[in-house]
Amino acid sequence: MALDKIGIAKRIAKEVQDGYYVNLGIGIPTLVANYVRDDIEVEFQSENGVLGMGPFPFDGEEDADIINAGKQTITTLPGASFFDSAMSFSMIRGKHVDLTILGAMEVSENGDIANWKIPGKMVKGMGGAMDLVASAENIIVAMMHTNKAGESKILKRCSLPLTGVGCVKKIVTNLAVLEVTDKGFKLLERAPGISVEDIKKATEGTLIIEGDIPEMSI
Amino acid sequence: MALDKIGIAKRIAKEVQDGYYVNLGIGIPTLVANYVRDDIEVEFQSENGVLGMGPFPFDGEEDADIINAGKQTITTLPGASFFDSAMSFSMIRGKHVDLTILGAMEVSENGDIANWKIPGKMVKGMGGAMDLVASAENIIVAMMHTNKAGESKILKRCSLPLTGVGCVKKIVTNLAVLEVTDKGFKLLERAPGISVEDIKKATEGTLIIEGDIPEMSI
Amino acid sequence: MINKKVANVHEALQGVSDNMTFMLGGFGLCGIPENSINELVKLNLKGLTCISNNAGVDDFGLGLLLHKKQIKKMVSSYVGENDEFERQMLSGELDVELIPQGTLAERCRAAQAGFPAIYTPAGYGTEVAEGKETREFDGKMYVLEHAFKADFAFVKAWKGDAAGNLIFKGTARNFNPVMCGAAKITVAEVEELVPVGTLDPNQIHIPGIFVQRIFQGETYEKRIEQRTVRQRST
Amino acid sequence: MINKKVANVHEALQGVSDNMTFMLGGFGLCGIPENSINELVKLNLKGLTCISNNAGVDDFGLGLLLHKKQIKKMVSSYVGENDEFERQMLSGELDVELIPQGTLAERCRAAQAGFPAIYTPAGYGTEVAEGKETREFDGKMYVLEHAFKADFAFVKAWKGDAAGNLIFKGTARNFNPVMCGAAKITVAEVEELVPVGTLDPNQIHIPGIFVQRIFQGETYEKRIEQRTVRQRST
Repeated sequence: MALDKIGIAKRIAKEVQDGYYVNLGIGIPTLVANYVRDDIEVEFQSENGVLGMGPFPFDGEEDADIINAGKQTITTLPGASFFDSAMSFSMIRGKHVDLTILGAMEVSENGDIANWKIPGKMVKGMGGAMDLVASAENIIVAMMHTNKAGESKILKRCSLPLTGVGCVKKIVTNLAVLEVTDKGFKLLERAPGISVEDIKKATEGTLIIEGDIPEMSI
Repeated sequence: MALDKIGIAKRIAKEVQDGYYVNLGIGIPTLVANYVRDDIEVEFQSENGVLGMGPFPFDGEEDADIINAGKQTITTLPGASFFDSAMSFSMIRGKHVDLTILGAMEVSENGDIANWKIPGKMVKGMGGAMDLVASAENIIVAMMHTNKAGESKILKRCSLPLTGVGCVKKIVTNLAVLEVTDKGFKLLERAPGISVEDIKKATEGTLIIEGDIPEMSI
Repeated sequence: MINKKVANVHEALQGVSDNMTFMLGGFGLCGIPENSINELVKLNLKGLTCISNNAGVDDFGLGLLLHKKQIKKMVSSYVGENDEFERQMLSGELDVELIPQGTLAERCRAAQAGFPAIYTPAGYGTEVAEGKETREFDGKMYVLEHAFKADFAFVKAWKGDAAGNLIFKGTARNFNPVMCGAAKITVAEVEELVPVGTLDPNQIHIPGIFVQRIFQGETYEKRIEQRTVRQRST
Repeated sequence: MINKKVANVHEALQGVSDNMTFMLGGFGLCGIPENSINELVKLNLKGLTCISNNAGVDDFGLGLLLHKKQIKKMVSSYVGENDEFERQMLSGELDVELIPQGTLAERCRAAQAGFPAIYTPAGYGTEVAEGKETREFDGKMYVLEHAFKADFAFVKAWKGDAAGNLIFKGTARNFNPVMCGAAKITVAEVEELVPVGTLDPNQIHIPGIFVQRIFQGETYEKRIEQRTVRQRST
C-alpha cells in the first residue's frame, strides 16, 4: 500500500542522524520531527530565525512572536536561540545545516527540483527553498510520486520553473525511496506492498533497478 | 605660536556638530573627545566594537574587556552598545558614521592620505583606517604640518604607501586649517601668531590663499 | 546620547510620499511594523514599492495596503496566504519580484553595511538568475545580486530606547535587524520604549546609529497566522 | 541538544597540526583565546598561518607563538606593539599580509556565511589592492576580496553552554563572532560554561551551530595593554 504523508515522514525520519542540524520545509517535512528516534540528538532550524525548535505549544501557551517558517506557533527546547534572517541564511548558505528536507512539485533525474511556481496559475514564491537547495549538501525531497491526475512527478526533465539545479540526492515518495545518480533514479526501496512494476509505471524519468529491491521498514 | 596637540584637538572639536556619530583615530584624534562642546549630543564609535564611549575609567575601575581601538581602557555612557567587528564596519562602510578624525604621515593636494607604512622601516598596519577613509564622507586629518626634520607633510603627492585616494576634505595642523579643493590646499585659518608666510614655507603642496586669512579661535 | 525619539507614528512618518520604496520588517505577520503600516494606509500613499519577505494577509499587515491598491510593486520571497495579492498579481495590476529569502536578507544587509552587491548561489540556473551576471568561484556558480535602495525602512522591535537601540523578541526578529540602516531613513516602532541606560550594552541587537526615528507603538494586535497547539496529555 | 562540550583544551585542539591555517579572535589582547594559544605553544606546531587582527605583544597572546617561530605567516590589520614581530617581518623570516580591518572581518564573515567573495571600497588605489580585481558600482570603486579558508578557528567568549551557544562581553566580542563557523572546526573557550537552558535564547550572540567544540578555560589573565584612568576629583 502506498504510504500516506505520515508514512513518508516516518521513512525520512530514519535518515536523520545523531548530531544533525536539520531544516524542515513546510508540509510533510514538518511532520518528520515527530518521528525522529529519541536516542539521538538533533536540532531543528527554521529559516525565519530559530534553532532548537520544540513541539507545538500547549493550548493557551502560544506566543505570536515564536513561530516556524510555516507561520505555525512553536516552542523552543533548552539550548535554543533566536537570530535574524541574515544569520539564519548564514547557517544555510554556509553549510552549517546538515540536512534539508523539503517538498517538491517535480524532480528530474539530474537532480533538478521545482516547487515554487506554476506559471499563470499559482505563484507563492520560493521562500527560503532556493537558498536551501543551492547550498545544502544533503537534501531529501518528500513528495507524492504522482499528481492528482496520476501523472508522474519523477521526471526526465522538470516542466515547471526550477528551484535549483542538480541538487537533489534522495527522494522519498508514497511509493519508493530513490537516489539521484548520474544515470537516473536508482530505486532503493519499495513502499510496503508496492511492486517494482507499480513504481515503473508511476515514474517518467529513467529508473535504475538493480537486483532485488527491498521493502521499506518504517 | 604653533599649536600643540591639545590645540589641534581643540580646533577640531569645533567641527563636531550636534547629532554626529564620530570615529576618532589613535593619537591626537582621541584627545578631541575632551573638547567637544557640552551643549551638543555626540556619540563616539570605536571600530573594535563600541558606540557611546565615555571618559577613561576611574583608577581601579578598569575592565580588561572594555577598551577602545587604541587598546586603552574606557567607559561607556548610557545608551552605549557593544557589537562585533563586522557590525562595526557596517557602521563605517555603510556611511552611518558622520565624521572620521584621524592622523596622517602625509596628505597630498588631491586628498590622498598615507599613514600606515614606511617601507623598510615601520609597518604597523592600517587597522581600520583604510575602511574609514574609503567610506567616510567627512574626514578631518589631524597632523603636524612638518616632520621632525622640518620637511612638509602637506604635499603635492604622497611619497609613502597610500591609505586612501582622494578622500581627505579638511586638515588641521599645528599651523593651519586647510581645505582640500580641486586646485590645491585652500588656506582657511592660521594658528594664533602664525603668518601666512610661515605656512607657505611649511607647505610643499599647492597652497591657495584668497583674501585675508583669519586666525583660528580655539 | 543622540535622541531619536519622536512623539508618535505621525511624526515618525514625516517625509513619506507617493512612489517611494519602503522596506518593511516581519515574517508572515510576526514582527511586522503594525503602527507604521496602519499609518501608511491612512495616508493613502500610492505607487509604493515594498520590500518585505511576505505581503500580509487579506485584512492585516501589507494586505491592507494591497486592498487599497497603494502598492505598485512587491519585492518578496513568499506571497501565499493572500487572495487579493494573487488576484492583482495574476491580473498584472501588481508588479511582483520574487527573490530567494536569503538573497532578500542579504540585499538588505548589503545596503546596511555599504556593500554594492553580493555573490550568492541561490537561484543559479533558475529564472531568478535570468539577465543577471553569474560567476564561478571554486567550481561553484554564483549570481550577482545588488544592494537594495530604499527611502524608508519600517521595523518593529520589542524594546528600544531614545538612543535608537533595539532588542527583538523570538522570531519576531527576522528581517527587522537587517533593514535597520538599509534605507535613507529607518523608523523603528517598539512595544516598549525604555529609559536610556536600562538596556544592557552587551545585549543590544541593533545599535541606535542604524535608526533615525523611534516611537512606542500605540497598540499591537500581533495576530497569529497559524495557531497550532498540542493537547495536554491527561 | 547537540553536545559540543569537551573536557579541556587538550581535547579541544585534537587534530591541529603543522602548516595549518588558524583564525584567532581578539583585538589587541582583549578577547583572545588565551587557553588555546597557550596549548598551541605547548604543542610546538610549526609553519602556521594565523589570521588575527593583531599579533599579541612580546610575551603574551600570539607573541608567544612568534617567539618560538611557530608562525610562518600572519594575516592581520595592525601589528604594532610587538618588537619581535617587527624584527621577524623586516628580516623576512615572517610573511605578513596586512589587510584593512573591515576587510578582515568581512572575509571571516564571508567564510561563515557561504559567500565566496565580497566587494569592499577599502584599500582601493593602495598597494592592498595591487593584483586584485577592482570594479565600479554606481561611480565608486571596489576591490574584490575572497573568503578566508581556515582549518581551525579559536574564539573566546564570556559565557557559553554545552550546545555551543556563546555570549561575549564588552569589546572582547570583536572578531570572535565572525570567526565562528568560518573555519572547518571552531573551538570556543569560555570563561564560564553555564548549564544548557540558562542562556536567554533572545540574547545568544552565536548559536551553537557555528561551534564544534567548547570548553571552559582554566585561567584567564586578561592582560590590559594600555591601562588609562582618570583621577577622581576630590
